[in-house]
Amino acid sequence: MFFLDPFFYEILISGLLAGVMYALVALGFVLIFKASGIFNFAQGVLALFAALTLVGFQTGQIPFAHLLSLFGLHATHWGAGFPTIVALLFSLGVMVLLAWLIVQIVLKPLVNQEGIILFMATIGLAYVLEGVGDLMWGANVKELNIGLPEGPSEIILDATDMFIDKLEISAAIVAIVLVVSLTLFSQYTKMGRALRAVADDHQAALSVGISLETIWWIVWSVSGLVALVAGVMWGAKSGVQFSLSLIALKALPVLMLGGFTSIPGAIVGGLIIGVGEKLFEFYIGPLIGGATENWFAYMLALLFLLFRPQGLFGEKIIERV
Amino acid sequence: MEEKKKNNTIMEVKDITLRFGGVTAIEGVSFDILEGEVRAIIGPNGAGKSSMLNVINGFYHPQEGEVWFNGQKRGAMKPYQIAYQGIARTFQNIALFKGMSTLDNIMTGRFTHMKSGMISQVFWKGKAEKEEYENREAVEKVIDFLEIQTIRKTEVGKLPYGLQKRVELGRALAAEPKLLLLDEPMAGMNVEEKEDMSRFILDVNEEFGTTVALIEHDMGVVMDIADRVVVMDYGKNIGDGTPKEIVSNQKVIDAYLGVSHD
Amino acid sequence: MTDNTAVLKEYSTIWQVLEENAKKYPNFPAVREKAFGIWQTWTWSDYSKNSNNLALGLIELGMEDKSPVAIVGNNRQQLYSAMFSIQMAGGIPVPIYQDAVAEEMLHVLQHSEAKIIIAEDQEQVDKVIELGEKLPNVEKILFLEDKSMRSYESNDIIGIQKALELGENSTEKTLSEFEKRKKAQTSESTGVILYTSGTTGKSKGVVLSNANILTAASGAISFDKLRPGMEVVSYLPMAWVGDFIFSTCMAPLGRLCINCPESRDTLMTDLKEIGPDFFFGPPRIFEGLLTSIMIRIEDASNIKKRLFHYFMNLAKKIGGDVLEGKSVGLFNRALYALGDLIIYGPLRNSLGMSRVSVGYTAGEAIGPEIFEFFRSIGINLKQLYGQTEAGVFVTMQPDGEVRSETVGVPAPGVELKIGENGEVLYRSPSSFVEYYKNSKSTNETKDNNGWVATGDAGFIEDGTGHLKIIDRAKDVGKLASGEMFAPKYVENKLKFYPNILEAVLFGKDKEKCVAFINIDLSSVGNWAEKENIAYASYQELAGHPQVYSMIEGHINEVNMDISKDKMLSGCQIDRFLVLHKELDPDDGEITRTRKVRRQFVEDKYSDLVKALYDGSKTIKTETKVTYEDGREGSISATLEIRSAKLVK
Amino acid sequence: MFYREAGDFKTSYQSDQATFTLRLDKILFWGLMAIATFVVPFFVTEYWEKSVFLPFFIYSIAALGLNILTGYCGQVSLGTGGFMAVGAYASFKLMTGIPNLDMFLVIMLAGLVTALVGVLFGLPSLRIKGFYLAVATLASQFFLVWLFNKWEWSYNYSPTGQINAPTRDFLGIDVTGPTTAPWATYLFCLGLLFIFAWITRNLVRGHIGRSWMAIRDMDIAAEIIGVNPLVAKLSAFAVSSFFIGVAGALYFSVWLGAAEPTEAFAIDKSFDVLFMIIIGGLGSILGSMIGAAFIILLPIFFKNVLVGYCGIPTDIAEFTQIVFIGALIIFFLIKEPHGIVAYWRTLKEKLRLWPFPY
Repeated sequence: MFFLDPFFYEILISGLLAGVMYALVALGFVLIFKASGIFNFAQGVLALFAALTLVGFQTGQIPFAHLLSLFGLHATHWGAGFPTIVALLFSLGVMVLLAWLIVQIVLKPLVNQEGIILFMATIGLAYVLEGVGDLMWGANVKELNIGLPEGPSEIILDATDMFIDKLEISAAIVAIVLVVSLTLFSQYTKMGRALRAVADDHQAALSVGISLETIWWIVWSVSGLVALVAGVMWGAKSGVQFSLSLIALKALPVLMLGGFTSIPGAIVGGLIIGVGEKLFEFYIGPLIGGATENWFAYMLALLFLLFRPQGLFGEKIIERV
Repeated sequence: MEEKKKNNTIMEVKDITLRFGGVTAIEGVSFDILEGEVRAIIGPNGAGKSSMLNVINGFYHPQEGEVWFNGQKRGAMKPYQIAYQGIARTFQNIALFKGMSTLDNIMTGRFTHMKSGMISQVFWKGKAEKEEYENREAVEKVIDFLEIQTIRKTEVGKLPYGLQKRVELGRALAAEPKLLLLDEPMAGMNVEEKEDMSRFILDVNEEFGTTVALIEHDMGVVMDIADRVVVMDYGKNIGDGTPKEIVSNQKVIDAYLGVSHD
Repeated sequence: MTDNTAVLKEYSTIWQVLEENAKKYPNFPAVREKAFGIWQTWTWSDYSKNSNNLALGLIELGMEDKSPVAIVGNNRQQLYSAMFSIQMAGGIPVPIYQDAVAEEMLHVLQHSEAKIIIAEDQEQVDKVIELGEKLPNVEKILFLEDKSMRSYESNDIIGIQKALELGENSTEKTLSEFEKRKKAQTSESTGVILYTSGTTGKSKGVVLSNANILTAASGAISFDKLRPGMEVVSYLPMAWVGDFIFSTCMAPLGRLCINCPESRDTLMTDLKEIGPDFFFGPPRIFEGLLTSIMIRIEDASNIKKRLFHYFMNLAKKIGGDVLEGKSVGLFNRALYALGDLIIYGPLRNSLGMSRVSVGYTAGEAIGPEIFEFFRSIGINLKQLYGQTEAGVFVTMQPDGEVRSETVGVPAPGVELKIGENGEVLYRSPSSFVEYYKNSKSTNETKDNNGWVATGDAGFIEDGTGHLKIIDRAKDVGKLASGEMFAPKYVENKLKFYPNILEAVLFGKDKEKCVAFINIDLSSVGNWAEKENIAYASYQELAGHPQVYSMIEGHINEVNMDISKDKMLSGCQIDRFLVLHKELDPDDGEITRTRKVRRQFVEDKYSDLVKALYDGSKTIKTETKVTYEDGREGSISATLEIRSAKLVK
Repeated sequence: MFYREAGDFKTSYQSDQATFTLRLDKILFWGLMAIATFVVPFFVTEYWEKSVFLPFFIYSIAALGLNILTGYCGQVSLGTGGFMAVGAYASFKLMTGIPNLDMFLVIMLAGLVTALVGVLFGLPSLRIKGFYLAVATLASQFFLVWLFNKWEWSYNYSPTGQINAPTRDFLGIDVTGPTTAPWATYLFCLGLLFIFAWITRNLVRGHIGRSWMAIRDMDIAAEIIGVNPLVAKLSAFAVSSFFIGVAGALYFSVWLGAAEPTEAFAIDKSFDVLFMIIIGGLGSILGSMIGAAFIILLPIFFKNVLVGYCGIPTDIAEFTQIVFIGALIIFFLIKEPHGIVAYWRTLKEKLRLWPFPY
């Protein structure tokens, strides 16, 4: 019986923890989608960019050092970096600025376009951000340490002799905090309600008295924050590098499962997939050569969609004639 | 007009009831359409007229009631199957293929008449090519009939509203339907556009003997072109008869004409 | 110069030419019509087959020998074919102007006593039906387009298809009758009756014999060396002698292919598609083209404008010479070649005249600027002088001797002389037999030796032998001072300004000349836009002081110009006004071919003429107008009267 | 300006609906084809073959395929890379399985296999639309690539997991393997591109093509005129995948000669092809090729100009290029959703109207 198998629980938990991370990234998507009907493919790259920026500030890198070196300036670092907390704040500032730029340059001209166009635009955006990130901070893999505890947590180890990384736990905790606060924010604050109003229709938003641009800016800033957190967590776990941007691809099936418009959906979907792929990899993986995480989530979501196109919690799409 | 033969029924709906979730859009409505006539469905907004059309051409499947076409009871059919049965329609808010030219739009109307398979399409030999030009001829007749030669190759997205309506009618005509459904063909038209459209509808009916069922708000127009009228209100059938009978029908006057001026 | 009567040895009627072509060249295109999106093409055999069937059909329908049959409608394959059918069946085609209003139609139908009418569509049929019992002798109406004709159909009103079917399976009796009638015809028998658009009074039916037609056609073909297979666009009224000779006679004889445009509004695009080799157009067509060119180029980007004007100036200087193959110097030739690549070529192309080898204009004098413009961009535009009575051609301009102020040398087989009153007289094998049922006017115009009076005053230029037309003979009068008064001459000079559509000059037996001016709405309107002058109606624009000043400017220039010619210097304009409405055929003020009905106008606007002479500054007037749908109304206006500069 | 349309009239629907309705266009096209076929082969070098022509031809075919699905039928797919992999591995198995099978047949069969797989992954399109579908197609991308990584049979159990193209011929002329001559592969791919462009043209001018466009523009209206969405969408998926499969097969067997899934058929292949049709022109045959040329030549340009000429480090050049492409996508989506080909059309219009503005 597999649930007697201690590994099962270890996997279950690490799956859940991973799932929380997926949920976190997925949340970024949902926020933006709800508020601007945009399916932001660049969310992952946003996270990468955020992480790179953070590291940059921490270690006191000079932005665009490469480019400058073309003009004979070969310095790559200032004297010293910023303390983590300051660096975090700065990075957040950068993300907010970035959000504003994106709204002004990309979204405003594309207002009222079909979703698919906007979607493709964000693919373009992803490319731009990736390139800019690399140009600013260099493409080399970077250590990211913001002083979170690491290594297996003894308590759990002693209690249940399961290996669970402290980092994952703390990551999960941060994620949960963020998810909860965001949920509260969007459910109970005036601003949050405004955002949901926009999702329903743009006129409503204006009646709330906030310009569409502002709302978009806020939303993108928030998802920038989410990206930052996600970036930090994943970065801390496996270093800051291009592959980090692929967590977006992880989050997509979560969305299809949970529905693009539902925050709880994102969370539940995240957990299902986190656990699902871990268990699948552990029990089925070996039989078919392993490394199934790449596609399991997608196949699951795909099959699921065939039966419930709007996802777990998404609203039903009724076609009017 | 009068000597038109209206003996046999082409379409009959028997106590149709249609619900969306809790809302009842149509409730026990029945009426018939005779071959070769112009049949009008009128009623205030939200009376369930459009829903009725959607039932007839298979977008909605009523919870209760039967639809009879050409003397046969119709099972649950998909819209495209119904198209093959010989029912074409236009929409209240134009549903043209914006990316295509007038010609191509009307050519799509011939879809049910084109049978050549993928292979002959791929090599554009034999049937595919032959059939294309045969159908082009049919389409050109429609274009000529609707007097839209000058916009033959223009993208429909660029056309003014009135012309788009005309092209949409053309697309429906190209199918050479037995029954032609028109959902507010004159909505948002100015006086002479309306006159043109009425003329076309009558010509279609007279020259091709096509049976026409249309939804219209403008009572004047209905009076002019309809042979018989069904009046719907709150999803119910509250009157049925010739235009003269209808305007003198008290129920109708209360329900419809009363509110028609808003 | 070839003898154009030679053709009579081969053929005695024009339909024989058609039959000949059908035999010799069955599969060559004969006539095209833009319909259903493409150029539906008939070969010579199709053409003759259709004509024969219809001919038989007509006989089946009881058409009598030698009887006139009316044809009314736009240029259509089927109608051209009908011309031949009627002739084959022994009848006489009587084409009627398709835009004639019911009354005009009435006159022609009553006078010709046509029993059968072949009409294009509902519009035409309606006109005939409207006349109803005024036409007791009309028995049958055939129509081409059955669009919304369902309700009309009866055994008197039938679709052409029925007639064709009747013809296909016609009885032995009919067939033999058909053969008999065909045999009976000679080159002397009547080929067609064409009703002149009569500048004065009721129109007269000009009877042309087969001989007239054939000689005229063969003459014109040889004169311009037209080659088989050339494309012609037939867009001018079928009732007009020009189109009759070009499309119905020269086409089969020269084996040209005629093309019928889809409709009037698509003419320009159709013209462009076909790109004819031989083009005929009255001056107003060319004026129209030039105006539209100028308007469009005005809206073009600056570089384009510059290029255009630079190369047009070049063309003005040397274009004509290049066309006539005179030497213009290597550098200029190179420049012109460049211009041809980037301006003239595209221009000709967009006019649909890339391939025109011969272009003619006639009917009215054409403005030298316009004339030169088209020649300078490499279109071989020429003038001819003719009239219905002559089977079109009196004089034509041979290549290399083309000038805007003359109308050329006598056409093949034409003799020319000037009568003592300065009137132009001619005699030719193509000149008409008689006016139908009107021996009186026949004798007035044609003397026993066959000399026909044109009614135009002119003189033959010594040296070149080119004919120069001054004006209509009866309009050439004397001023009170005894000086020569040639209104048309002056009016034409005025009309050469794109802003002036029509002008009417008065002054016979008066001291001074005065004029009515009609502005051209399209070009003046365009000008007004640029000057941002707001106007609500034609009337308002016409009355606008700035418009007046502009016109005044034009008139002063004309006066200056006239003053140079001492013979006519008395014709300078003293005072003028701009009319508040366009002169309109529907009101009978001008003919369908846009010739001013001088007397009619003078009577209708007598109050205005009076005012022009009595020196008043403004005049209030009320005018009756007929709207397109036939309703009548009246408009009133107060018109300003201005004086122009006279040159001593 | 150089168009002379007067006298260029149509007397049949055949000529009215011909591919090149303007005489000049016809002349230009066939002239170009003649040069490409009879002149270029004599000068084509290994470098031009491998880094310009083959990539251009092959990606054009892929772009045509994706354009049929996305540009004409309106179904966005991000699975192109995966489908190319199917084509590649199918051809590999065919080449190694049936050694004396003509290369042309190999390519076609590979296309056929891919078409089947395509239909399979196209099924969701019946339930889901827009980017839901786009995301769903990623499933095929990841699953297929993983499959060819893990499924030893697919790469004949080679220890490296890599597949290598043996020497195979087309009508006796080697077109794969080390012994090929540049002109041979050049002509082979050019020919195939010509054929597939021609097929695309035939499909989109007939009623099947119109049914695709109808679905794209307004699926509801499409249904009432008798278009069965199932058939329309799946046929689009099938044809599209066939093209992409062929492209994949050529990509591996003729161009690279060897491949290894995670690299050769990674997701950025899918994006590349998508970008080609966005930049080139959605729903346009010419556009597909322009887009392909653009995306292929851009890196070469950057490499030669930035690196070779300005001496900028390779990595920087690379990043700049990424930024550039991304920005370009956004630019086109905002300014000209119909891609470069739209500019081409406007230019042509201007030339036709010259010297007039209208």
